[in-house]
Amino acid sequence: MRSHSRRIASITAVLAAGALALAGCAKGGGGGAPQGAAGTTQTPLENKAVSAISVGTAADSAGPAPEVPGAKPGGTVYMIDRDDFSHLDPGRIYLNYNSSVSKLFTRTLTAYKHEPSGDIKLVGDLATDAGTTEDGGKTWKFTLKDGLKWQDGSPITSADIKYSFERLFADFITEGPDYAETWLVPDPNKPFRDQYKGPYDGKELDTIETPDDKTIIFHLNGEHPDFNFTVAMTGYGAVPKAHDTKQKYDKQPFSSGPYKIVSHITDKSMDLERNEHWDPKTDPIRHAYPDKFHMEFGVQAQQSTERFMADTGNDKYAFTFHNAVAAERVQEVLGNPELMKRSVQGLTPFTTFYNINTKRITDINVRKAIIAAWPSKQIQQISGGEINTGKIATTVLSPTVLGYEAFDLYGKLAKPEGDPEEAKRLLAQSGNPNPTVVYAYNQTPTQEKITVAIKEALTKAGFKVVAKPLNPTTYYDAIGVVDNKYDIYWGGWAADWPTGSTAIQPLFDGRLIADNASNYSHLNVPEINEAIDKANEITDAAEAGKAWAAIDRMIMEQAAIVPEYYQTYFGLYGSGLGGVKFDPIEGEQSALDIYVKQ
Amino acid sequence: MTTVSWSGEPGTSRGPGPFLSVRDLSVEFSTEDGIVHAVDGLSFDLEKGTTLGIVGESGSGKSVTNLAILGLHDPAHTKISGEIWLEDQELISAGSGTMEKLRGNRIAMIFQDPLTALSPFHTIGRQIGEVYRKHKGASKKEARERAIEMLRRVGIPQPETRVDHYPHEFSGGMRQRAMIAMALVCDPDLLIADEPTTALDVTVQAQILDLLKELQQQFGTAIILITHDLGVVAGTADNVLVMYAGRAAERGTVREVLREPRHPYTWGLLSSMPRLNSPVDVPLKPVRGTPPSLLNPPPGCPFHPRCDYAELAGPELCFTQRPSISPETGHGDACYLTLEQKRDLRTATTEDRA
Amino acid sequence: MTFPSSTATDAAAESADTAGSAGSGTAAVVGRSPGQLMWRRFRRDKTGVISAIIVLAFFAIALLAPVISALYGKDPYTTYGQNQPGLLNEYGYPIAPNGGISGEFWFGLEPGLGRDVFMQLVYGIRTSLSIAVIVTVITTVIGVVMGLTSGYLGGKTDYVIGRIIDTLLAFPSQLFLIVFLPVVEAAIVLPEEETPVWLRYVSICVVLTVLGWATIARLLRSQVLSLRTREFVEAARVTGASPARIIFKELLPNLWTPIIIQSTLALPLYVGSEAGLGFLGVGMTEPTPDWGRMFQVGVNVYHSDVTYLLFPGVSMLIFVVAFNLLGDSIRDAFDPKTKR
Amino acid sequence: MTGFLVRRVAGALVILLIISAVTFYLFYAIPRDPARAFCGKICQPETLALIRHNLGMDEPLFVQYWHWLTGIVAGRDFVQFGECPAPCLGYSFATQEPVFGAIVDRFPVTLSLTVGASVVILAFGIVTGMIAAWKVGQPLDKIASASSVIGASLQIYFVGPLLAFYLVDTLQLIPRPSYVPITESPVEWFTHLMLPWVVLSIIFTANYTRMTRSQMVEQLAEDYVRTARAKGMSNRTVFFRFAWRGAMIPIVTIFGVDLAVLLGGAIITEQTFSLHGIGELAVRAVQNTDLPMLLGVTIVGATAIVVLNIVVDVLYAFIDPRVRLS
Repeated sequence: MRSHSRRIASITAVLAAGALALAGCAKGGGGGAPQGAAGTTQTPLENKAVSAISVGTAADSAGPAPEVPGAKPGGTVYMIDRDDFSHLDPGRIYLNYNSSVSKLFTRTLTAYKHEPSGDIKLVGDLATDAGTTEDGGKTWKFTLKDGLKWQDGSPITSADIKYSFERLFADFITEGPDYAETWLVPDPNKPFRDQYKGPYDGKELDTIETPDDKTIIFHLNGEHPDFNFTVAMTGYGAVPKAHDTKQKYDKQPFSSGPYKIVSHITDKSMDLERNEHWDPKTDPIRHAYPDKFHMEFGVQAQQSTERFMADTGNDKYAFTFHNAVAAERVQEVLGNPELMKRSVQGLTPFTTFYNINTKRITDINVRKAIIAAWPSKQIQQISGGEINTGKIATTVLSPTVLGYEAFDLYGKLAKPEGDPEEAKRLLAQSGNPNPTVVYAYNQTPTQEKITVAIKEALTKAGFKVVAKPLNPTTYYDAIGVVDNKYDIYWGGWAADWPTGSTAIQPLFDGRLIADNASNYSHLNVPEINEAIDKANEITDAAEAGKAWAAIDRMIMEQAAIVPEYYQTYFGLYGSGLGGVKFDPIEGEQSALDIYVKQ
Repeated sequence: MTTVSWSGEPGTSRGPGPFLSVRDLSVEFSTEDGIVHAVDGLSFDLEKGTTLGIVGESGSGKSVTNLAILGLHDPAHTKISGEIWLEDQELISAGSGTMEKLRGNRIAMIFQDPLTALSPFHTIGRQIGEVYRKHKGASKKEARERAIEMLRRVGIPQPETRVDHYPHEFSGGMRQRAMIAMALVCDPDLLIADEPTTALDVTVQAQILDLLKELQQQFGTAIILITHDLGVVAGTADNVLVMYAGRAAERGTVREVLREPRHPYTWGLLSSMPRLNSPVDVPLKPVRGTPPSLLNPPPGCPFHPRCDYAELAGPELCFTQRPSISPETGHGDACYLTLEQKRDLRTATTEDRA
Repeated sequence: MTFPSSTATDAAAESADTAGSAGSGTAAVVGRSPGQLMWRRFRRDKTGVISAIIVLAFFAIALLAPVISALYGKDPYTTYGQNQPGLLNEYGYPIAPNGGISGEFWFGLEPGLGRDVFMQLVYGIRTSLSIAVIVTVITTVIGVVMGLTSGYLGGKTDYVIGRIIDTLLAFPSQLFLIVFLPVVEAAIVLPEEETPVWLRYVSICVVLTVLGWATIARLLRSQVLSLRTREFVEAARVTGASPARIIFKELLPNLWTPIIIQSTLALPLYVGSEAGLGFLGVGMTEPTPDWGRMFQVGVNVYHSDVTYLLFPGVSMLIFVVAFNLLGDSIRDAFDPKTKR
Repeated sequence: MTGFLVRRVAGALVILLIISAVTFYLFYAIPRDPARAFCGKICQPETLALIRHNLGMDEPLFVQYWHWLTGIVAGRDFVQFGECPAPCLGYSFATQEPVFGAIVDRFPVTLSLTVGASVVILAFGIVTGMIAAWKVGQPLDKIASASSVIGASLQIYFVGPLLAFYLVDTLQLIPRPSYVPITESPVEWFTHLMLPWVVLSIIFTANYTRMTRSQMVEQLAEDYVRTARAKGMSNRTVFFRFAWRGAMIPIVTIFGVDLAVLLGGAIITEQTFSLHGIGELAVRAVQNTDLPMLLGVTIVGATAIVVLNIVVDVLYAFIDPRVRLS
């Protein structure tokens, strides 16, 4: 996720929708242990992997979902958040926020099941299991469950699923992930739209095979052992051919899940009602206790925090997907045990970091000096402390990614306020004790202040700092240029699914450097590129995890980024609700187990 | 018919006397720079059916006097003393309710500039009618008919349509006629006309003055005509009061004052006035100097700084003491020069000019 | 048949006389210049004098900021709270009550960066006031020039300027302000250069000026239109005076009162606008001390640290009230007719 | 009257054309690529090019502007969003909804806010101003004048949060500001908008108090008022029937000018209280560099101001018979 911290994203409200859309969704893995009622003191979130992620069995995939103790059906649940869902057409969804709500009405082939233990299992959602492959990931077979129905009662067939993938090639579906599209055409190195133009002119995609109404077989153009994780992305959710309204579908998707949209006024409200044709027996992850959802948008974090604190009227029955406790109210909330009982806390899959442009700062000692001098502690303090930001990071991978290993190459945890002496020593080695660095930043109030601290810390170490404010709406455009003139700039990322490949490859594969691509540090080290290729071919999840952790270390040795945080989420909900849980996959509150206390 | 007299004791109720009697009237304004003595011990009388012309330069107190009669001064900044009797009603001590009932009903006023003096937001008919409604309790319809009648009477053509027009749709003369119609709508006993013709061109002036005269004859209204134009007085008024620095300088009938002016100031006024029968190449002689400051009036006769003859009355008299008007009735003036001195000087100047 | 006596202002003096306020009537008599009169009236106005002292004090503080800083021993840039442990807690809020007010930090500490609030406030006055003054002066000059030109020349020029004014006044300026600033800078500054502080300063001035001059121009235009037909201007024209002479000698002297009144009205508005920009996040950038940015922080932290919102809030209220009162007094002094 | 309207409307159209062109060119001058917003996290260059084409952004700027203009009259068809019926102001880059629909949707909120605030401003401002003028120099006048000076010096972003904090959170006197459609519940509509109305009107009310007072004082010194008094009209009649009419003329004029400022104030107010009005839409559009939305809001805002100014001019003619609409 490319939002620096929720504080910036939610409070100053300056992130471009573009940036939000870009931010991608949080298909990270691992379970930052949800910490419901943490009492008055903050429970520290350890820098350790909690990655009991596994692929579930067919039994795990069978419905219904295990009962939530004390939960009863009925009532209306309210949801308040800053933004309306930018997309509801599954094909156009990348953002975690859109995914969270889509789970209520869009089902996917596979999905993540949260065990009471905190473990996470990839299970079949529409499919009977998490998919099978017998050739190392080149051919994938899924079988649909019995009793699956659309909101009009018609059955969900394998043809519908095939169609859902085909329509992703249409010219208007550009916002979602394109892994599957790239893998389903004959040549992965050519633009996929040149090879197939979508179903609207009557042509079918022959790499997807539907031998009967229940079976669907994908023939990929390469080995992708984690393709079953890929199809868990909401971007690959089901869309019925008979009710595909093309562009209009984005506002009124046709439900395959427990709820259907009865009204959606953009930017204002959305109302969901029960979809009577949804059968809980087919669904291993959804409960659908409330009769209705009423969602209200345009509520800034400041206001939602105030409303949760006041806990009056319908706000008692309200939760929020995304809005965190406003940074300026955190202190108050932490000091109030009653409120803490209604809080949700956890580690999200998002990591943030400062990219060091390795194309411009070619001297590794200078890069190391930047890391050494970095005022991590001060930045955290300015942004509202750990609970508002996250744990100070020392690695590329997040603890939520399968295989994460904790290490701290530059002793940042020992001296989080920066070590100017060490930095000076490193600079002396580089031969230029006073290098000039251009720090480009998103011009938001918090970032401006952080810049003050960064400038001070780097100057102390002997750097000459040029601070370059960038318009928040064009920030990513500016730093996305390969030949940009900046040396250090902030960024953030989350893996699309909880393996190292989507956490590391897009950011540090030197062969992917291009304008607007996400290798912002422009790191191009042949050994790392090779290691990435090897890791991608490992079919055993644990082995692959180890390989990615090793690459993590290689990258940190190159000093290509200054890791900032493993982001945390800290939110509130109303006193009248139960079953509000933290979803470590999306990094925000989950609606699936919610019920109205009666 | 004597207009100006000293009859009557202040504060006592009066038997039959003049219709309007102003007694020892003083008006002071407090301003940021000090007290302004706008009117200082002024007295005069006015009989029914006659016209009194009050003449003087700007700031001589003529308008202030008449606003005092109507009670239109700003009470917060004005101090008034003396008495004003309208028949048996004392006006200075009268309550605001009484004054409201008198204004527009028994006493009416016409202002100098009919454009600014008429409300631009209401029709002429309404402005006339509302006076009638207020004082006579007439209905809207009656008031409108009365307004049309009044407009017709003051010589406005097609009054039935004009009644619904706004002031800005009237010409200057017509506006003043409308103003007069408004003033006379309740048949007032006293009409105060403050420079009613100054803003109008000469031919219209004459028409308006004729109209006033004609209406006076019809209704027997008493008129106070304020002007700085002696010509207007000559043609219209019965009696004249010349004011200088808030005091009466000279009073008498029109004939007396214009034929035999006594006060040097009146001479000045007359000599600055062109005459039809005098040769055109004789220059007009304005009164030299400027009017005195009413904040710090000069000691002695207020006119002495502008008077050519101040020494004639003695070395100090004019410079230290204020002359009062004498004789107390009839043609009188406030000057220390003897009647002989005045007559000689007057003859000399008149011959000069002739 | 009239008296050719005294002055041309006869009618005016007479009406002032009759209206019961002999102010202007006597003025001519005593023979003071309008300036002296204004000064006399102003001195007598206690509110005005007190307000003037307060306003001058603000200006003095702005000018003497470095001296105050030296005496006080702190500056607005050092992040005391971050450098000295024990001042800010882990969330960045001052540990001491009331926003960390102490003998050492008179007005407390800024949450987050831990800078000295008193110094921020003192130096912030500099930014706010200087921008407001500059913008007021420039808008007034442009407004006067445009208004005069438009009103005096009339015809096509008037039409064109009039439409420009209409357009500007129809523009939702608040929006424009937010959007225009980043655009201006993106257009001027090269990517690798640090945007100089003066550029933001200039951009703010430019944007406020572009949107500000129309009001005063419109006012002056109508004033000039009514003056243009007055006798003395006609007279000057008939006697062959050059347009420059008519504008500078005949028109301008009569416009000083509306110009001064308008600019005293405008200045506090610009102080507010400048702070508003800071509040919306497009004002002066860090680390330049700025009231608007203090507001922005204050509004965000007031639940935990209301002191920080109150200092700029109350300071600004005092200044704007004082300036508005001063403006009223100046207006009264110029134009006693509308006395309060 | 008809001639006047035709000419004013024509003039207004020209102004709107200028504003739209300036805004269009200006906002498009921002060095950014809106297409990026429609591209996934990992964005292929081909996809980006496709999106640019879908959005019509591969054409020269003046062609884009022309398309935008014709869209208002004839509607457009976007690949990225589908059909956009006339009057089409394009689709939001951020929410992908038709700009026109979004504005129409938000319109009641801003209308309620500004109309309500206008009523407060005019009613309260004029009444207190008249009281002050009626009691010139007396304590009531001084209180009104003093509080109006302070009111005029306040800022929305200072008063808004403070009032909300004390009245809503601490004392819980009034409900939290939000928008309830008047058709749904007039009472709730009223109570929920009370605070925003008050906050938005504080500054303006103070100005109108001051203005009304000084205008009344000025009018009371006018000749025609003196005439009215000379006619025997009571003080009340003079005050309310005569002076009031004259005082209203400059106030109506200033109000016409203030509408633009009021709209600006509505932006901050909506932002402060999280009301989903056009102002909030605008701020979000700015934050998202949502060009079509920005353009749409700017044009609608400008149209509102221009139209209201025409209305004010017509109103002016009703109040002041000297003004003729020709």
